[in-house]
Amino acid sequence: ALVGCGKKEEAAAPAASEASAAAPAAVAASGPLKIAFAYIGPVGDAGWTYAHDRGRLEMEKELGDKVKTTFVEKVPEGPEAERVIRDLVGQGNTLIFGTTFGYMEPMLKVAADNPNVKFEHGTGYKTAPNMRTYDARTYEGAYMAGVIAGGITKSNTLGVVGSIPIPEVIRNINAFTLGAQSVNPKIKTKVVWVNAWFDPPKETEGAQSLLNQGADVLFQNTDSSAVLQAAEKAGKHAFGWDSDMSKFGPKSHLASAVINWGPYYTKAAKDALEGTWQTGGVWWGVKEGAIDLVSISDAVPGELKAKVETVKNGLKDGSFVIWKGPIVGQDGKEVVAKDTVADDKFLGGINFYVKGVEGSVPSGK
Amino acid sequence: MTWRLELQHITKQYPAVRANDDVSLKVAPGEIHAVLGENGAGKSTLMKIIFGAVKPDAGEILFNGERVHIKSPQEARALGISMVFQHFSLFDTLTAAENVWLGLDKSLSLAEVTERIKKVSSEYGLEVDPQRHVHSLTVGERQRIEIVRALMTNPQVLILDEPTSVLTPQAVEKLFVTLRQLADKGCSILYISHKLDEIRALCHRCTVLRGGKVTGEVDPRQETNASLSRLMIGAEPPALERHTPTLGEVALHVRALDLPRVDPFGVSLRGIDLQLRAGEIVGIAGVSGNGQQPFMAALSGEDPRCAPGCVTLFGVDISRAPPGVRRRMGLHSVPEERLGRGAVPTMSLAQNTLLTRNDEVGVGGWLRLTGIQAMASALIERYKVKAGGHPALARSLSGGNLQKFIMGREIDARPKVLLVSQPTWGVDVGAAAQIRGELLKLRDAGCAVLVVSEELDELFEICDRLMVMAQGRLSPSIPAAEATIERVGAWMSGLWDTDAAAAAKQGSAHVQA
Amino acid sequence: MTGLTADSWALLIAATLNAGTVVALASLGLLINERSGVVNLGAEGMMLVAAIAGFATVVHTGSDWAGFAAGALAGAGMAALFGVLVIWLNTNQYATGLALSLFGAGLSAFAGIKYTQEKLPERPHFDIPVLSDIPFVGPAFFKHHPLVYIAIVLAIGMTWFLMRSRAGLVLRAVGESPESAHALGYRVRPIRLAAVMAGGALCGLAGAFISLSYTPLWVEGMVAGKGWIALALTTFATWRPARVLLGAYLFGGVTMLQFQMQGQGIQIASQWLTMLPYVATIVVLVLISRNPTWIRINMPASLGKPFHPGA
Amino acid sequence: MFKLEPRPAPSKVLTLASPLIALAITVLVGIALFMSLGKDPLAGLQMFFVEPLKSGYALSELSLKATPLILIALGLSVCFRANLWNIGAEGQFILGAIFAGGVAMRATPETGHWIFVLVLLAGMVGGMLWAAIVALLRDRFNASEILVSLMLVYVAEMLLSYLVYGPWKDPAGYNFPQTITFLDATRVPKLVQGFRLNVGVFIALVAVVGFTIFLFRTFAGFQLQVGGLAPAAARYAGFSSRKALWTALLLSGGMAGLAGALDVAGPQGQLTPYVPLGYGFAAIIVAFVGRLHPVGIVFSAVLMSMFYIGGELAQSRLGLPKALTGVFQGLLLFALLACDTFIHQRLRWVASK
Ligand SMILES: Nc1ncnc2c1ncn2[C@@H]1O[C@H](COP(=O)(O)OP(=O)(O)OP(=O)(O)O)[C@@H](O)[C@H]1O
Ligand SMILES: Nc1ncnc2c1ncn2[C@@H]1O[C@H](COP(=O)(O)OP(=O)(O)OP(=O)(O)O)[C@@H](O)[C@H]1O
Ligand SMILES: [Mg+2]
Ligand SMILES: [Mg+2]
Repeated sequence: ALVGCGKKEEAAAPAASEASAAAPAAVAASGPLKIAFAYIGPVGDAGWTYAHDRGRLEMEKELGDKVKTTFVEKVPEGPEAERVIRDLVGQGNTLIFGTTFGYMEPMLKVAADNPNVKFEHGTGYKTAPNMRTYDARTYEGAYMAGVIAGGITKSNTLGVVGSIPIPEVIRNINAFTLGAQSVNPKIKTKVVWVNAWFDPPKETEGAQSLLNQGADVLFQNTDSSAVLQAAEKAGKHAFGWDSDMSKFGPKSHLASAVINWGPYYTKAAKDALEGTWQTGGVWWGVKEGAIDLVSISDAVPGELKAKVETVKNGLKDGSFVIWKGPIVGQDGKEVVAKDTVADDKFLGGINFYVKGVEGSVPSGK
Repeated sequence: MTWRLELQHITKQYPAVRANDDVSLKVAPGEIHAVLGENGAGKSTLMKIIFGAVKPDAGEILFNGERVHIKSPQEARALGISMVFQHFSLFDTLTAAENVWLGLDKSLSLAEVTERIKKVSSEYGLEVDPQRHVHSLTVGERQRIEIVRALMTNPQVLILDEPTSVLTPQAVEKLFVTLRQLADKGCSILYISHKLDEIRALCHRCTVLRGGKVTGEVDPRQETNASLSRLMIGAEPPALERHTPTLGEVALHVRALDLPRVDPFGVSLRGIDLQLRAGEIVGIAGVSGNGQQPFMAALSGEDPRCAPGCVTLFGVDISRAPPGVRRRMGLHSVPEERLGRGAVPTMSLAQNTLLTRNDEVGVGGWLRLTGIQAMASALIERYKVKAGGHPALARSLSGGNLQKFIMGREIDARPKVLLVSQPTWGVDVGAAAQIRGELLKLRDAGCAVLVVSEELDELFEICDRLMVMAQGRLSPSIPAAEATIERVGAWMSGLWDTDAAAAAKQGSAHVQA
Repeated sequence: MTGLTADSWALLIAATLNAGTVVALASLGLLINERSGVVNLGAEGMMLVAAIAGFATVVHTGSDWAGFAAGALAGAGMAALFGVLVIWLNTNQYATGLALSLFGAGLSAFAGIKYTQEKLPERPHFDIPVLSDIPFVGPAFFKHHPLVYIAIVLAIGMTWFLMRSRAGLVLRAVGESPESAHALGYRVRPIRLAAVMAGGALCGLAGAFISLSYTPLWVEGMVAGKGWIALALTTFATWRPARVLLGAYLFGGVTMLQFQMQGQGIQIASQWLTMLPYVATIVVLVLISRNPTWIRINMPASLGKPFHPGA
Repeated sequence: MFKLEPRPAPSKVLTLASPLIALAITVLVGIALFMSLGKDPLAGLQMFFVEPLKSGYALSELSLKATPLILIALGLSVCFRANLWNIGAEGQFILGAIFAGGVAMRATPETGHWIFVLVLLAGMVGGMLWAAIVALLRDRFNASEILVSLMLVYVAEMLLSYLVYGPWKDPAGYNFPQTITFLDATRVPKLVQGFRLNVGVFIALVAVVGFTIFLFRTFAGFQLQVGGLAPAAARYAGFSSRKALWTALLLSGGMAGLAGALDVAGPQGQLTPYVPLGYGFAAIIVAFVGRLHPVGIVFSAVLMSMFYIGGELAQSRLGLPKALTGVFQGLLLFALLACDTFIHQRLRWVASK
């Protein structure tokens, strides 16, 4: 019977159940679309959450009074998130973004109980009829940063301060290394893990340790600007991550690999407003304008800049693929065969270092 | 004549008691002036007021005829008033010289202080090694530091608050020589004590306090113990009833007990032998801090580290048994600290019975509250404890009443052996007599009683046999009838080996009797 | 460690000194405060409040020294709050210290909301001329923030103060037996307050050092347990300043060592390595505490106990 | 000059009034804070004191939040009464979660629902084990329980992290740090359809009764408290301080472990690095605000949960910063400690001379 209601009109809420189908329509008619964001960190972390909040503001700017947004920051992952998200539903929000992996299970539960509300979960992999996932191809930024790092390093040793050894971060370390090797095959990458997304003193200590061990260009997959500042203090180089951090390291900053969530958030809100929202998973990159390398320092030679530009353009038009074979793992075995392109599923479960990265992936074994 | 020190109408109210009530007192230059009074009469409070450590609510102090407001001990010292405290004000981990330095003004350097200590101590024959750490010194040595510290300021008034309670009779004599020497030089001395003989021997004048009020000012040399006692407590102490003991079997037997100290500042016990028989009271005399505490702890089971076979109770080895086991076998004890050890200050009297009595503890440790309360109420009534019933907190009782309660709690358990430390410390004369009476009754009922006390008079009064503890060793025993102050006093400094042969023979003969 | 060049060693030493300084400063503060007989479990809270106070001050004034002064003041202020409760109202020292930790964490997060995005203005580098150019020794020992040296001077000064000066003797006396000190006419409570506030000021310096030099930014909770380590250090050091310094560098060394091991690609899960400093702390604590006599002789005898003056 | 002097007997009125006065002070400071932030203080207070009680759902959430706080605080109250400063309940909570998770992961689709009891027991064992380390080091080596228990929190966090990133990682989880989602049989039964509230709240209430009896009606409870109030009296009476040490630490470790188990087998449903939520630390405040009394703890746990939930609501609805929650909790504890002073003492005006 539902299907009979007419796909076109009802497409506004493809997963809406019979009981509440009218409610969101009424809301949509009477006032702006209420959208809520649950953030893991403080909006002022200068990294991950800050970037999301920028995306939210951009969406607000794009769509004006058609939307009304709120956010809750520092929502702990796990069961606490469930209560917060339920409360956001209770406040009448009909589109809810959860910006960290740890909200996956709680959001699934709330989604199951509120079929008329749409959920967007960042970085996860489970979906529901009214919950889809979105993510950014951060590794593309990492690769471009790697290109610069490879050209700048004098010691041929790069250092990465890793947060938590999940596939996304390991992928970024690999992409960074591959990017560097594309201009300088002798590159080695050292990695230290701080086992936290956000722990500036530890990030500093990790960065310091990498510098001590001879790394002269640092890269991080953590959320603060501590690594950049450590490099600044030591007179070495580093990158910004997630958002433009150039102001934190006037001398050391080489470039910032940023995520621009604005376009996706705007699109998602438009989908909901126009009734074209559908479940699924999106993974946006340079091509869609979600990833960029910005504020490239004047210290970077012109030819490197040009090289980065080529990569960026290639990613944009699809002529350049990062994960194209042959890619060799640490042990020298080919992990991606010559001329094949790794698919997203492969990328999603990546759990090895490419050749050139030192140490082993913390696997707990 | 100008009085060296004159107190006019001093009053000090504490929340629960009026410690000093309109006290006036005059001290002439070069006079040794006694302040006599029983425990809690307000002597220490009055002295602390003179020394600036406590502020009076009302009253005036005149020093050499001039009105003074002494706001702190520093000011008192600057005026020329020094004090030796009843409870020492020394710091264990500092050296003697540092301790002295802290009690003086800033003008001298530590090196100068060290020099002067040597000078003063040789001048008065008070040996003090300035470099020794206080925790390694005996109680007597510690007191010498206190006195040297007081003398270093060349005081015009020297206050000594119960200085002799920690000294052997011989050391008391030596102290008196020093004090007379000082007085001859013109220093006025305020001498606090409740020991009548001492005051009559030493002092020129005596002010007697009772319940914070002055009850008389006399020349002690003209008085008798009985007349002073009347002033002090309003009556002569009641005489005790004594029966000849009927000795029973050996209750507690200690053989060659050695016990190394736990506390680095404590005393180790060496080679202790003791036999305690049913139906007798044995007293242990000695200056406190000579091992009495660890010894009692070893007997009561608080310190269960004795080598097996050292301590037997009715022939059963209890060397390592905890207090609960010993109590079940009939061995009870009363510690010297009542508040905090014998009783938990912030618990009710009813709860406090549970420390040593589990008559009302049911299966699985279930507490029968009504039974416990009834027990406490019964104790309060039977032993005439002044308290607000069983819910009263132990903290709210006066020292004597708490002591009566604790003694009652243990006596009520019908012990076969009772260990008591300082049974009448800080207890008024009436209550003290009651407690001593109870101990005698217990003995007559066939209980073996061991009493540790610093008060020789008390031991002479109630004990059948006496022993002395010194430097962690225990002397042989002598019948109380044969004990003299001189002999016990000599033993208190550990000198029993010299007349060992005779005394040991007598002691063992008595035991066999 | 294999494969480390002399330069790397120099840098490792430098990083160790730097990491050790944070805990050393705080721990020296707590030592003063414990020598007076008061134990303050609120170091973490004091350091956090000082970290934001110092950070905000530098953002507005641009002066590092104003920042450190503000940090020290904030630490002393928090300590004064604790001191009044504990010394005059005789509240339980442990509970009050914990409350201070929790309150400090909340207060600093609240006060710091506006500063999470801030960046500190450019400030001078501190290299000791000539000495810092000596190979190896220069980068290892002479390129530090002045506070790194101040911590060392402080430890030496404090040893002198406690063991040789009269004021230090009074402080120790108050911690040993407040009753006796009171009887001799020393004003135990003001002395204790002063010690507690001095401790707070040093914890404050340590907190400001974190947000101004060690990790020059502000984020909430950035002290990340260093206050607790500092507390543990006072016990390790049996309340001796020089040993505090040694312990602090040891801790700093272990912290850096675990990253060094990771960077070397040692095949141990990083979590085990991250645990290392904490496990090391427990092990040392056990070794030190094993001998009760040792603790008894060195520990301020009245530590943690309330004092009621009789008058 | 005002002087504090001891009261002859503790004030009965203040014993009851002191928490209320402390709360009033906290609320007053709160109002001032709201106003300084330009928010309507009434709306602010409503978020903290009305919204969390408004509906069945809200009450369910409130009790869910209060349950672990009550359980942990009960255990801690015994420790604190015995004068043992276990401030590492957070670590014991984590170990409880790990042990519970370890058992839950072994369930197969055929396993009966009884296994959830085993899961909870395993949690208690885990918490006890972690607390036993503290007890052992204190007992054998005299190591400060404050520092050891605290350091063990960090160790526990890393242990959990190691497990969920390593050996216990969900093989189908794209390498994300999480275990498999536990089967339904292992989960704590819920009480009301649609609400997250589960039988944990009953367990907590039973525990409250149990602890009340233990503390005030059993000899073991009495002995333990004597040890805390007057160690010398406990030695004199022959109450073993070692027994008290082990009992108190094992009890509090067990309770924290149980809370951890209830959390993973309840709302969490799997192990993730996000298991530690700070309950172990918050429970310290709960225990003190509840005056170390089981019934008081229930009230203070509810109050503390109101602060937590109210803090979230104030953030999402009024845009107030979340840091306020921490400020309020710290303030409440300070105010209470200060107010409690006046139960045993009173202020008297003394004319200074
Ligand atoms: N700080 C205080 N607070 C309250 N009451 C006190 C204080 N100090 C002493 N008292 C009380 O004041 C009274 C007098 O005490 P004080 O110490 O002066 O007696 P004393 O004559 O020296 O007794 P003792 O012979 O036992 O030394 C006692 O009842 C005592 O309990
Ligand atoms: N330091 C103190 N602080 C508070 N109250 C005290 C203090 N000392 C004594 N008190 C209270 O003062 C009252 C009298 O106590 P105190 O020990 O002086 O009695 P006392 O007059 O010596 O009687 P007793 O002869 O029975 O010992 C008691 O209620 C006691 O609780
Ligand atoms: Mg008395
Ligand atoms: Mg006295």
